[in-house]
Amino acid sequence: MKITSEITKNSLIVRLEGELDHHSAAEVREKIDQTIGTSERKNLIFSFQGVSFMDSAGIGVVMGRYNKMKEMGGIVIVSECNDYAKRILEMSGIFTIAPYCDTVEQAMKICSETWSHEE
Amino acid sequence: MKITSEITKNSLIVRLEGELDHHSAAEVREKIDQTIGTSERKNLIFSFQGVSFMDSAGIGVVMGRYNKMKEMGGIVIVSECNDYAKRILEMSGIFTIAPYCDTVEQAMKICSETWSHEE
Amino acid sequence: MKYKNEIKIQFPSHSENEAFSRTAVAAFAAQLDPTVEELTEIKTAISEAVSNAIIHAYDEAQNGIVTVEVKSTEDRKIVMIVSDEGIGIGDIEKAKEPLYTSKAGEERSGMGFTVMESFTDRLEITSKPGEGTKVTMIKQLDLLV
Amino acid sequence: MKYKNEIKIQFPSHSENEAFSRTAVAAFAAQLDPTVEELTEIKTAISEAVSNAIIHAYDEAQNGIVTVEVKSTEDRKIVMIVSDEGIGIGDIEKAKEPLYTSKAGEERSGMGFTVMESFTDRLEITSKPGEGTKVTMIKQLDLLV
Ligand SMILES: Nc1ncnc2c1ncn2[C@@H]1O[C@H](COP(=O)(O)OP(=O)(O)O)[C@@H](O)[C@H]1O
Ligand SMILES: Nc1ncnc2c1ncn2[C@@H]1O[C@H](COP(=O)(O)OP(=O)(O)O)[C@@H](O)[C@H]1O
Repeated sequence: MKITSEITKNSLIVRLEGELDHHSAAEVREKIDQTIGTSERKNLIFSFQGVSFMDSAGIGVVMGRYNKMKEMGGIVIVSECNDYAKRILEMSGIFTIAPYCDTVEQAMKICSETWSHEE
Repeated sequence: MKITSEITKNSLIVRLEGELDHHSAAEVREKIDQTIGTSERKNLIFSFQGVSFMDSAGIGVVMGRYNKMKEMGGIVIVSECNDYAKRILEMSGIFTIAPYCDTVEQAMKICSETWSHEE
Repeated sequence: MKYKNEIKIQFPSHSENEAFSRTAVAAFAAQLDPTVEELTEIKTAISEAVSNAIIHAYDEAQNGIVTVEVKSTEDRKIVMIVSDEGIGIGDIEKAKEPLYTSKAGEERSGMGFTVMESFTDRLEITSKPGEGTKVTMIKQLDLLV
Repeated sequence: MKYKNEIKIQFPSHSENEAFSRTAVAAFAAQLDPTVEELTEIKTAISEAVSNAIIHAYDEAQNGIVTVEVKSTEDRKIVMIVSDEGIGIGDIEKAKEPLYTSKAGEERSGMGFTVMESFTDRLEITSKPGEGTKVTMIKQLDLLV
């Protein structure tokens, strides 16, 4: 699984590429948590655009990151899922706490608004 | 396996697409032999360009068509193989009786020369 | 049921075999010429069941054996059976509940059985604590008209 | 030999399972991150051995069982074992000769074993007429340097 991260003013953007299952989730978790630590950003935006396969392990990855960011007073936004990944994430109700946006740009807008509001 | 055939003045061109193994060879054989019958051409040119997988069943397909065309006084030319298909066909020595050309165009030229010569 | 074709796959409970098992099953299912959507659903259902055997049945120890059997019928049904000889499930009804997981600390979501149910037409679980679990899923593919 | 991982696949001797078996083995071999060339050689070698079981061992009857076992080692060897319980081979040395085939009428080229030998590092055949045949191939993948 390929994991690329980008740090913007208000958020950490994590783009996943490849197959996300229980096996790859371990590595994804570890790498993202490392980046969260060094990035010093409160908000996390996922892009699932490159995810060619995902099972319920993907829910755990989002859920775990949500718990981490919440502790720091930040939010998690999920974006750019294909239909299957979206269907699986939707089943779990995760979008009620980590909202879904069609694009990373929309997600960034929400993060900057949240940020300004907090200031 | 997809089989496309084209009839030119001097030859029948057969283009194969997909995986050529013992399973698909049965269908390939049948379809080509039908086309040989209706096309009334003496020379057969194979294009293996679209062949994504081939094992030794491919040798049998060429060998069998060679025997058929020879009976009718014609020839078989093999063309446009990827490295693996070529390596397997080469092992069998089949190119000594059904020569190899890089392109269909070169093969057509040989067929038309053979034809003129016979007239 | 009479089967048109069937395969059996066995492998040790290494998590890297999750990807192997769903690709192998997809290669078999391809014989029925399924839609891309059906193939994704089959791969996902298999991935859930195989992951469960690796994570729960054998508790991530790599020395358990996972068996996957897949059968196809003339009327385009795919029967998938994933079995293990692991710890088994005490309360199957509870295990099937959405969001129930016995491994919350490891970021399991408790949605595995819910996904399997949603992506196939029938899910059957038989299990004996201490002896193992057998998950049977049946999926009816679209009839080609 | 100690194995890093291993899988076992079983299926009836339908010729459509030739494609299934090589795709499944490729999915397993992918764990060792082989080159495209190595993967093609593995698929071809498996395809030859499985086709032989279907064509020769069971004489194209669809009710034989073909077993494929594949194992990987820490030092990047792939061991492939294809076995059947078919008619067996009387003269193994003759069977291995390039261009020798017992089924020339069906457009078999007699090059199956030659291809297996050329695409792997070691080929071993054991067989008992009336009991079956076991073909073992070992391929050393490039060491990543
Ligand atoms: N093969 C199995 N062996 C033992 N227990 C299992 C097995 N499969 C599932 N379970 C139990 O059922 C529960 C629910 O499974 P599931 O819905 O897939 O969610 P998750 O895998 O996320 O926990 C698991 O947490 C586990 O306790
Ligand atoms: N699994 C098998 N069971 C019985 N006979 C076999 C088996 N594999 C190979 N043979 C015999 O060995 C011969 C040579 O095999 P091979 O080199 O693969 O060529 P081909 O399959 O084209 O005949 C076959 O023609 C057959 O007589």
